[in-house]
Amino acid sequence: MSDVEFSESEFMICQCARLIQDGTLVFIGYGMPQIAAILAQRLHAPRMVQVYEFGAVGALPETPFVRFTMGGPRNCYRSLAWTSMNTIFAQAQLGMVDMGVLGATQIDRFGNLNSTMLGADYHRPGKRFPGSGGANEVLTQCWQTVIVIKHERRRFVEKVDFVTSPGYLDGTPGARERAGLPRDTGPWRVATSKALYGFDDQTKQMILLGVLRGLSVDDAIKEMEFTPLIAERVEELSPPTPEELRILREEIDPDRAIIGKTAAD
Amino acid sequence: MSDVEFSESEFMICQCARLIQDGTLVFIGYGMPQIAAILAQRLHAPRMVQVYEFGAVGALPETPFVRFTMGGPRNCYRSLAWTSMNTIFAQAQLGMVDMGVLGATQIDRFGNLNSTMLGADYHRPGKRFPGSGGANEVLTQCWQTVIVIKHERRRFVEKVDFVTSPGYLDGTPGARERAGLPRDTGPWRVATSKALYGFDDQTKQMILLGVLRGLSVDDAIKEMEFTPLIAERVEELSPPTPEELRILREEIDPDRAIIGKTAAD
Amino acid sequence: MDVLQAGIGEFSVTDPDDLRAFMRTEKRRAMVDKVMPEAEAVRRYVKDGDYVSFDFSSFTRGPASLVREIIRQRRRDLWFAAKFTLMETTLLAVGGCLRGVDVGFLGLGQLIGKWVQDGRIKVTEWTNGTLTLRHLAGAMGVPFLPTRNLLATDTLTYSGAKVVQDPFTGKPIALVPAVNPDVGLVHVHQCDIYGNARCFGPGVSPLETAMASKRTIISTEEIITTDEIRKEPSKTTIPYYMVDAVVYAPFGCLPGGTQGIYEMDIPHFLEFMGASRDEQKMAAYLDKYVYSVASHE
Amino acid sequence: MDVLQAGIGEFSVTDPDDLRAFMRTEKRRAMVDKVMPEAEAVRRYVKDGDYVSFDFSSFTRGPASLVREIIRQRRRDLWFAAKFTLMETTLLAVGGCLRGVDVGFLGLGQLIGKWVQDGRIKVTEWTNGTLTLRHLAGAMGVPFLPTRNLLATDTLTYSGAKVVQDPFTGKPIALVPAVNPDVGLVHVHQCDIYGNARCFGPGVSPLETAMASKRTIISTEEIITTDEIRKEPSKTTIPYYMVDAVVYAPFGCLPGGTQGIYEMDIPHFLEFMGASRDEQKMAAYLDKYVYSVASHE
Repeated sequence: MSDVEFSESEFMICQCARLIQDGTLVFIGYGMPQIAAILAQRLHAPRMVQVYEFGAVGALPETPFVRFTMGGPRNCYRSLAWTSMNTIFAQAQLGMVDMGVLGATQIDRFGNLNSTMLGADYHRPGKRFPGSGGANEVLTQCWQTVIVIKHERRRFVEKVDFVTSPGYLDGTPGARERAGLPRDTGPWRVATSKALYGFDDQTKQMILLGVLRGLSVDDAIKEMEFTPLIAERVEELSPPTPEELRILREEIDPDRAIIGKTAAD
Repeated sequence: MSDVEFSESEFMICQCARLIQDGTLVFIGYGMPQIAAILAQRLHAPRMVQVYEFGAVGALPETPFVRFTMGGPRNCYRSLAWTSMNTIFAQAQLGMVDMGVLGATQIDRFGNLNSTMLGADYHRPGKRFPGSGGANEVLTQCWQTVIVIKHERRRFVEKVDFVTSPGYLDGTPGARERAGLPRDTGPWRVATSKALYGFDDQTKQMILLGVLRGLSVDDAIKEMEFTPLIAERVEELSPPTPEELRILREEIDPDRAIIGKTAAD
Repeated sequence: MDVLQAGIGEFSVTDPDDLRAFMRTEKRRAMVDKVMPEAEAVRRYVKDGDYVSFDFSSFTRGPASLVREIIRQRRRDLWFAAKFTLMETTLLAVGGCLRGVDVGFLGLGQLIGKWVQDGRIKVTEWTNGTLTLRHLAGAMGVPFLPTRNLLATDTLTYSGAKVVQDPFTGKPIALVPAVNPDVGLVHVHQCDIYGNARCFGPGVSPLETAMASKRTIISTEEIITTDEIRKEPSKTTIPYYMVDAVVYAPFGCLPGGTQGIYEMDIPHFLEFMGASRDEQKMAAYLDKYVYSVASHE
Repeated sequence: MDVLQAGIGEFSVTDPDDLRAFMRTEKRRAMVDKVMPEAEAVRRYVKDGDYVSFDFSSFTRGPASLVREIIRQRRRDLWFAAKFTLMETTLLAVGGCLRGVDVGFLGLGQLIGKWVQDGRIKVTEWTNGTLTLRHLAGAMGVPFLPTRNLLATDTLTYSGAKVVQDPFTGKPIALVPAVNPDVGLVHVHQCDIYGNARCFGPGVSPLETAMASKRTIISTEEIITTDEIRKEPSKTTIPYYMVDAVVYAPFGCLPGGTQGIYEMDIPHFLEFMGASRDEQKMAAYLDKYVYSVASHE
């Protein structure tokens, strides 16, 4: 599959990091996005500006990375400003945040996200999850949102059990705008452990853009409940490069608490 | 009239200072109220807390008093907190500010204040004044508002030409509450260069509570366009005491830029 | 006001006039010494059935020792604002203190999720941002604030937000109701005996929480003089008159950290997360860290 | 939304989506050197017909040198947010720069009042608090914010506020529209070359003004390194990406003061107030202090 062994998490983090552009303001969520942001900043995006819902702006997190904390001193190290949650979400609402990065439990064809519950009856959930956190804000307000999600059939569903955060809703043109959501926003990319998706400009349906080198289109779509559109030319996604893995494993997460271990370890 | 000569301003400042209670939060407006607050704090209200629309909380202004500035260092000296305008007005809206002190160009029977314009036609004012400033907020939000105003017939009018800040409106019971104004608020005292007024609990009409020693009730009401209610027992208001005058003239305003000069000077 | 959509989640509105009446008589303007032991602060100001809010996070500058005291005093039927209470919501639930939570983020561990499934814990849906905005509305003394968040989601359906047509642009917009917690809990770096308090580092909403809450209990790493406060008024985060009780609690955030003073205790969190899957283990955890100790001191 | 009353004052609403589109493309996220002479900053970012906002007051930390440069460049048809622009509104009016003002507080001197009487200067009524709240709304990216101020007054009648029935309590409440100035002017104590800026002391709304404005010009007492900024992130009032131009202007507030650096120049204010009663005298004042000098330097 690749010359170097790597974990699913490592590939997801690298995919996400590669999507972060230099010189942009990026809203960083909890966990994997934090690692991806540090990785991007050390490689191709030294001038990206990290913002956190806890109010840190332009943080340059120290490594090795300390798990759990977003508001703690190591993560907020050498920030340009320490503000507060209402200020940061105001800046997102103003249109200042270029990109956000989110996880989710379920995603559907139109990029609607569920991180609240499973089951048909809200009042008797089959399984209850933490809920929105700041996800609803991110998918509502950021110009581009990247969803990082494990490539599992049960996660790619025809219709999410609960819309925690708004994608392109029912996919009709202008559905977000009609609902009062900010113009020209919505999910932009879905980065999984196997593939990369976007959303079709016209139909707003999820579209397969690339698969990990060594995998086929079928390998990706067979593990989804719905069939996405397929790009005319499906890209081959490189596995993590030695440089990416070195930074992840030596600088950022030497304990592999988040990036995970590989079979070789 | 009194053993010591004093200016009209000095009497107004002393009246206002006497109305400030110890241990209260008082919203201090520009000019005369600033002097009154310092005077009260040095006499009977050492623990009153001054707040300013520029965000200073608990300032202990330095003397001699520097004219004009409310946000400058001497006025904001040794504050407990330096915040901002939105924060201070939020605290007033929350019901935290016990008292406010205001000036005005006109006042009517029900304590409505005009500091905007004179004349029948708003679009062609006979005379234009600065407008609300923070006066509307103070009279809307503070639990008790003191109006300091020169005792002149043209200022005490049957109906103000323009309601800049809301008094008891048309005087009908619950008029303020029906309009959405905070419950149990409104003008509390009117301190002039000759007299002191309150407002009748039932009719919300202005009521004469006291006159300066040496003046009659008639001396006060003849210089008003409307006739106020008269309290059953009209108080005799002491002229400025030697101690009040000493603090005003020696500590606070030795140049007499605000307190004014007397005939004796 | 024409309401286009109204969430059906359970929530209560404080009429701003009732709030004002409370603030007028119950919040002391005089500077009085408010330092007291945590047991007394919780006994005085936290009642069964209260809505309780918590500033910042389990990991950073959260009032963890005050939450443990609430569990120790076995308060019941609390409604808790769960934003970054990753740990505390679970602890309060296991301690039997909770009737429901505003989510935010429900918290870590499978137990709390299971109890929501069972209906043992009620939930109203919000988001981190809108729950914080509700505190800002509460702090501003207005009944609601507008936001473009929540729109077009089930989160809104099961919240207490309303969608109206904005009279200025004609577009739909969400209004979230103010929240005025019965009790707000805020941990601070420094304060004086009256409650003039300083928080350093990035934050969530210490001032909004203190202003919005009817009663505010602060726990502090350090008590400093009012003279110090007056020397640098820019550093004051919360003015004293918003504060009802000051609890001296160095390391009061543990196992979370306090910026610039101590980092979080990661092994403790791993222990907690191990326990949080299982009722028995959580009971043992509570015995070890809450019930078996008399106080944070 | 059922509107119970609507003010008839002139004002314009920025659709939050149009504002977002502007912010997306026009506000630079990259950290680029924005230091430039005041003449260039005003030439680039202040256009005839603009809505211009000003932070703080003529007496304290007001961007006085930038206002003088606007007059020197003879901008026309500006609409000015007059809160504490006691002096600047009059100067801009005498300089022929103004079409109208949002009041706030109209300003000092009889001239400006006379011109409002004559209809030479248009006015929309607000209050200091609601004008500042409109900047907060603009900074939050919402079309309005609610307030209990303005209700039941002629101030409201001649403002752009609307009264609606609050859907949570049923009581009337005022909504003030967001203002998003074309240009915001803020004087600061310190900033770096990118615009990360610090203001000390009490204030009005430096951050709200910088966030709400499409273009923000800051003048600064001192330029410091970004390393200094990163050492104490709590001191940063305005992050760089809200700032379009940085003008190095020590003593830029004169005749006003800057807290901790210099006090206001009271004799100058007395001179100004003497002149402000009379058109000829004001023209002479402008010649002396504005036109006859090339720049603040």
